[in-house]
Amino acid sequence: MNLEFDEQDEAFRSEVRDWLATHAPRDWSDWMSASREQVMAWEQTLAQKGWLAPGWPTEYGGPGWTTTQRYIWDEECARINAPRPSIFGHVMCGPVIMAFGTDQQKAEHLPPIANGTRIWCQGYSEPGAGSDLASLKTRADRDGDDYVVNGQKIWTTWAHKADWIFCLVRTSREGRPQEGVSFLLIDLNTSGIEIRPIHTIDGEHHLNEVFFRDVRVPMANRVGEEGQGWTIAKFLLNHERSSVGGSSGSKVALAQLKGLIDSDPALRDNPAWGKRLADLEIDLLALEYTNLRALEKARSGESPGSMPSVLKLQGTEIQQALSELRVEMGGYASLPWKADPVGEPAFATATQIYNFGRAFTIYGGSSEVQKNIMAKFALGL
Amino acid sequence: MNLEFDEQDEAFRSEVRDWLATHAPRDWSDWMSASREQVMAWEQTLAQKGWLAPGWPTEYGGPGWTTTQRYIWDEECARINAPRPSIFGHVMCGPVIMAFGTDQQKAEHLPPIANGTRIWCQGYSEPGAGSDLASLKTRADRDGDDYVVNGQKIWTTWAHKADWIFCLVRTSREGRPQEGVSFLLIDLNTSGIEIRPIHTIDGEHHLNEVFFRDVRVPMANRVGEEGQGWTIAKFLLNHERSSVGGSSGSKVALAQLKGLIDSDPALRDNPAWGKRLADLEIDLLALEYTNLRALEKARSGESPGSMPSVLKLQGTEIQQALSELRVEMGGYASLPWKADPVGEPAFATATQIYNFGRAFTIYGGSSEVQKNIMAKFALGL
Amino acid sequence: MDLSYSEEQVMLQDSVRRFLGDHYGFETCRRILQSGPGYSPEIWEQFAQMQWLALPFEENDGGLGYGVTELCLLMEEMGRALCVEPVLANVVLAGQLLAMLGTAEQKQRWLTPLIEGRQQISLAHAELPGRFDLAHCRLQAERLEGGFCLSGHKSVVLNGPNADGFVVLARSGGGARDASGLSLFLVPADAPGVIRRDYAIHGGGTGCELTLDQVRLGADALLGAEGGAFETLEAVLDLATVASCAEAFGAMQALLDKTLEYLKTRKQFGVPLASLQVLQHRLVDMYVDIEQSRSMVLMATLRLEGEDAAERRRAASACKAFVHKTSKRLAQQAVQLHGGIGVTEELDIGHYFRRLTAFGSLFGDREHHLERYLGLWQGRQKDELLRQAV
Amino acid sequence: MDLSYSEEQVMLQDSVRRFLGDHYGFETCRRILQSGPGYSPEIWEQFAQMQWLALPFEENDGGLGYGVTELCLLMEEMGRALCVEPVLANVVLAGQLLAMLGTAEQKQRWLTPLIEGRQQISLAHAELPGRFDLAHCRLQAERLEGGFCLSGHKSVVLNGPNADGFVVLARSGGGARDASGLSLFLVPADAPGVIRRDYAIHGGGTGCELTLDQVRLGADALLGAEGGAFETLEAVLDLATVASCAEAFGAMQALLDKTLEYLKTRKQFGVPLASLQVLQHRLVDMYVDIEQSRSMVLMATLRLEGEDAAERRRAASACKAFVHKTSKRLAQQAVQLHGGIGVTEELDIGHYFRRLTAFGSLFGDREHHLERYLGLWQGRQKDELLRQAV
Repeated sequence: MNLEFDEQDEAFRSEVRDWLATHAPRDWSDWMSASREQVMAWEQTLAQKGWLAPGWPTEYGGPGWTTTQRYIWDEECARINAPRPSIFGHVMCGPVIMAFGTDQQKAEHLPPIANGTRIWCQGYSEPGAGSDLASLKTRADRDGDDYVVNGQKIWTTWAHKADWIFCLVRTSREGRPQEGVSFLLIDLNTSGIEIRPIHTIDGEHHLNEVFFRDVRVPMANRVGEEGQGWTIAKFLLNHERSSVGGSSGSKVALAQLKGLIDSDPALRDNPAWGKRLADLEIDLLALEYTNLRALEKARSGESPGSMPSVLKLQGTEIQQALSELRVEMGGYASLPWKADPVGEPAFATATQIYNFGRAFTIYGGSSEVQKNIMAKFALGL
Repeated sequence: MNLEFDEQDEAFRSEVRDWLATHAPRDWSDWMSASREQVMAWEQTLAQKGWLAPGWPTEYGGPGWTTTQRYIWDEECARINAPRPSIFGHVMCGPVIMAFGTDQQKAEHLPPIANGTRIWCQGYSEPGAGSDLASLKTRADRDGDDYVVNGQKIWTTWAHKADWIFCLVRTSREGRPQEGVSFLLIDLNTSGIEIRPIHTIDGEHHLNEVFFRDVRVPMANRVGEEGQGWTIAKFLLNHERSSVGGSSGSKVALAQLKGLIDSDPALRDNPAWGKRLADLEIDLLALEYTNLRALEKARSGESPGSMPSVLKLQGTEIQQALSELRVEMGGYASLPWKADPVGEPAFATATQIYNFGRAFTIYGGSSEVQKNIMAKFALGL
Repeated sequence: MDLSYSEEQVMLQDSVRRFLGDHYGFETCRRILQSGPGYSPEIWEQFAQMQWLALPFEENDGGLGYGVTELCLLMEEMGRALCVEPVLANVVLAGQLLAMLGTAEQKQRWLTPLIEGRQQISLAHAELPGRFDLAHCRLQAERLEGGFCLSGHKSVVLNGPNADGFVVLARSGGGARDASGLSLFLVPADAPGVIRRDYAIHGGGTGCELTLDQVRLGADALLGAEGGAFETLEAVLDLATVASCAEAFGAMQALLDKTLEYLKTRKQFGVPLASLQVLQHRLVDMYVDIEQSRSMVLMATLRLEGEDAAERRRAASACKAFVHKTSKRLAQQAVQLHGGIGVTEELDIGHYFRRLTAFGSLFGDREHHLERYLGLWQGRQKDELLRQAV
Repeated sequence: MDLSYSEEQVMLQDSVRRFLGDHYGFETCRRILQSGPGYSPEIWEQFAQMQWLALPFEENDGGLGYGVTELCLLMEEMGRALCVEPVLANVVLAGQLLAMLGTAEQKQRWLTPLIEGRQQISLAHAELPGRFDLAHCRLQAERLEGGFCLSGHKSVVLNGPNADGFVVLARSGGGARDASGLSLFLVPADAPGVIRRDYAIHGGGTGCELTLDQVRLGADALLGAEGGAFETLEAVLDLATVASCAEAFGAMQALLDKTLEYLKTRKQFGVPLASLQVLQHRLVDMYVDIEQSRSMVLMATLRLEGEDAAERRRAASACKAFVHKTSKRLAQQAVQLHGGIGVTEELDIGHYFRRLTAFGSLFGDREHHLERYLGLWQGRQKDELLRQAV
């Protein structure tokens, strides 16, 4: 057991650092608020280097990195606040297709993800269903070689900027509710799809409702068997949780807040601010090592157990605590709403970040659901 | 609405202050750890003045104080850390007998409580029943004019120093579990009663197990109707909660910790200690006003609603937080166990206070039970 | 000692609640928020007609002569209804300073129209580098022949965009953080050299950055004694702090009511969410926070009715430190318990959340007030020292 | 980078766990606690025979040459078994100082018998007014012809009652809080002028107050360079901090296991307590705290294997600040979930609770380490300044 980086690792770090210095965008850092054009340009730049999908094996266009190399990559991105690519393609849909897809699906969908030429979004939640995925109502009825899809998805991040959506749909009403669920890939240009914006309490448009009215989807776009959707969803939730809990965004926020404390005498002279931040840095350090332990397990082929839930739960709590701290550090400077900065620019968006951050413990399986899952699977209750 | 004390109130305050200055014991302050002799002597002193049972009406030997006078009394006792009398007689058993007892029971039992000549204890909990009073197993079977009592009580505070015990017993196994419960007064000198000590994690003996083997109790010692025990228990729990949550012990602890911070440069120079304590003082201030609101309701004959639960829940949390702070303020001085003080004497018993304080959120209806009660009665869930 | 409301107080609260219930639904509120001025001139006129703007002023000044209790009851109901009308800025901040320090002429010119709802005034006191320290002021007042010249900058002037005039805190002597040497001036919004940058405030209402570029004022612009503004300013901000806590407390009650209602009706995994023990205990935590906050606001209200300045300071800071803590966790919990719908613009929950977030930073946050409270304990409060020195 | 244990490490942990499982039940522990010395000489001998006392020492010194990882695995298992044997006092505190600073003769005289379990040594460094500040020391060392004379007082010397000798921190120069001018001395327990007041330590083990009344020592009593003790002392206390965190982590795991087991079997209101959602989520909170604490101890262990002193300080303080927080709330929760039985002497739960409470204050509490961590950030750490000055 050791924490040393060998010579090769250090060489890799230099390469990453140099490359990021010349290639990473400077004018934006968060794909959620960026434009489609910005995100695609950056993803294609990453793709040309072969670094768009750090977790992918080389056969599908991934870099085939070791655990250590992925760790270094994360560190270097966080260091300069380089934007991360959107997660729906390479973190979520891609691995599902690798694990459950047909050769044809792999051929059709993996290259555009690896190239950064196709943007995906995720159609899971439905109105009134919250974290209860098994109760979903969107129907896909067979008609010849197609499914005919009717229903509604909600909280669909980036649907208005995406090309394709992967969906859980109900293909049968028999058996236990989970058993009748299938996993479909749907081109958002298909007729019968309507996308309506949802404005969130940060005053922005990240989320959407997606309506399906008699949307025809070829059966060839179903991933896995009919009724296997629930299994795929669980596989995918684990992927999502690990990445949602990822600590690099929090590291960036932390470094920024540290700088603000150091530069503002009113904050620096009251050690309470520094201690709150130090406390969060320590929490984040624990999370980072939990993340490394999970990566280690993945590398050695072990099941990650309940670690994805731990990462999701703690990672989102740290994100929220950091955003709360940012608002409070701002004081009066946090009060103006969507205005030119009053004082430090970092405080101008503090309340927006804090507001939208409330969603982190709700989506992707709420904190309560994560605890239910851990009670069952980690503690056998 | 106002907070002013009028002239009469101020005169009363002077009287209380003067009297306490000459009469309150200086060598002990907590009845729980005091000897039977110390407690009885103090209670009799209070009784001679007519101040033993602040909440009692004059007809039974109480002082008949106004809400304001009770508030002043509490303040003055807390100010000099005067010991409070034990609660089982005048706070718990007395009011039950006043509300539900026969004239004969009132004549027999109220004077010794008002005089401070008889010490009571409470027989509620049973092994394995925790906060679930309805599941109690101690039986009282009729036999002529007597009940024959068999069973076991546990966590009985001060049974080893008391004269009488009031008990919940099962007089019937029919109907709902609550319906078969009655309320009995039992002389601890009756044959068949055995008291065994329970040592708690403060290393002390406050609690006991009480065993009943064929103990004959006259039916005349039953308070209320047969089967009315549950109603009486609820009446009494409200009384207990208000008094358990009482803030005067916490006020004393707070003043002591404040003094320690002021006098120790290592604690004074780090504002984190002062802020933790100030925060608790503010919490206590809120509790005090909740208590005043409850007294106000009682005075005007309104039901206290869920206030007793709020007081119990918050009051015990503040007590625990103060004891935790005491341990941590002590640092190395808190480590020696039951030894002569190392440094400030206030830290020599810090861990004992902290340890036993864990029981506060468990007994008298645990915090979880209080929350269940509030969910039901305050929120209608 | 008496902790119950008088009949008149209960009636006042009922009438405010009834009026806002009838005229101030969430849709109204959203419409007003999206309107230009960020408040409703019609509603404001009705407030004036019902004499709510006159509540805490003396009868001599055209007020109703009510106390802190009545003011806080009004604020509590405004919080409950998510009402954004600028009562705090006008009636409490600028209004109280005028009432306490104004000459007959100044009151005639500024306070009477304020009470009658014909004119609005904002207090401009904060500068960012001082954070919440009231004594921190760099905006300079220079004495000129026959008057003063003011130059400098103020941040986050509440309701500034709607103000016809400003009460401006300026330094006429001493160093940047001295409590002495502070003066207040009445500055018409249209005076030459007054420059505003307007914006909306998070959670409702408006604010502005105010730059005074050599603004020349007559001698009659001085409000109160030259160099002696600190104590009155502090008293008024303590009042504003407690009044805003009462408002927050009203919003907290609305959030619990709405969350309770939502969880009782909303089903997931086949059962009403309100039947899940974990969520029940969360609701109980909210309930306990509300009961305790009620006690705290009551305490502060009563202490502010009294004359003792040290008690007033302790009470205001205790109240804010406490209610900031409880309101923050209650608002977070309300959103969490609502799930996805709780973070959308279309539901009122998110708007209450924003209001309570903004409340946290107004007039000093929990950290500031805990520090001040501790300072009062330890006798280190700046103005105490000042007073000893005087 | 490699985060998995070697086969040898896994075997070591297994063997310790097996031995303690067989020989160190709760009843044994209680009996030992009530015995005179507060530890078991028989068990101690077995520890020595299994060479556990030799683990972290170099082979030259008669040790096994293992690292921090193996030491922490031993401590973790001791924590899990509630074991009170004085490993921390002997092997870590005094032992490491001897190993790092001792001359061949000093090691021969003091370290070899320690490793072989024939002799015990305690570190006496703390004085109450300094709280957890390692540089605070008033106990004076005066140079005499051919040696030194020590006078002063030390508090809470761990395992002092069983010590055959003490490593005593003394001031040979500088002011009471200077990091320079500190020296370490080897003082036989039976030297004239050595006065002990013995007591038990909360949560297990023993301690004493140590007064040195003009204790005269030869020149060979000086351990390390005169005036230069601080850096080594700090390094050893960082190690002891992390080792005690590993011990606490073992105890935390035992508490969760036992609480889980108890709630699964115990019924109330007709259902197993473990079926109540509120209690399930509390257990999950404990589980999460354990997973995160495992990561934190792992982090600190690995960083202490390295050579970088700044990294070591940050890692040790982060680890203690974190594990103090998690262990405290986990222990409180475990008692609460057990109900009444959790606060009795007869159950092990209360004893784990006490152990973890004592752990909190050992070598600096959360507040101290958070402060130190922040200081390291801001480059204000005393010894950093010292080093710059040198």
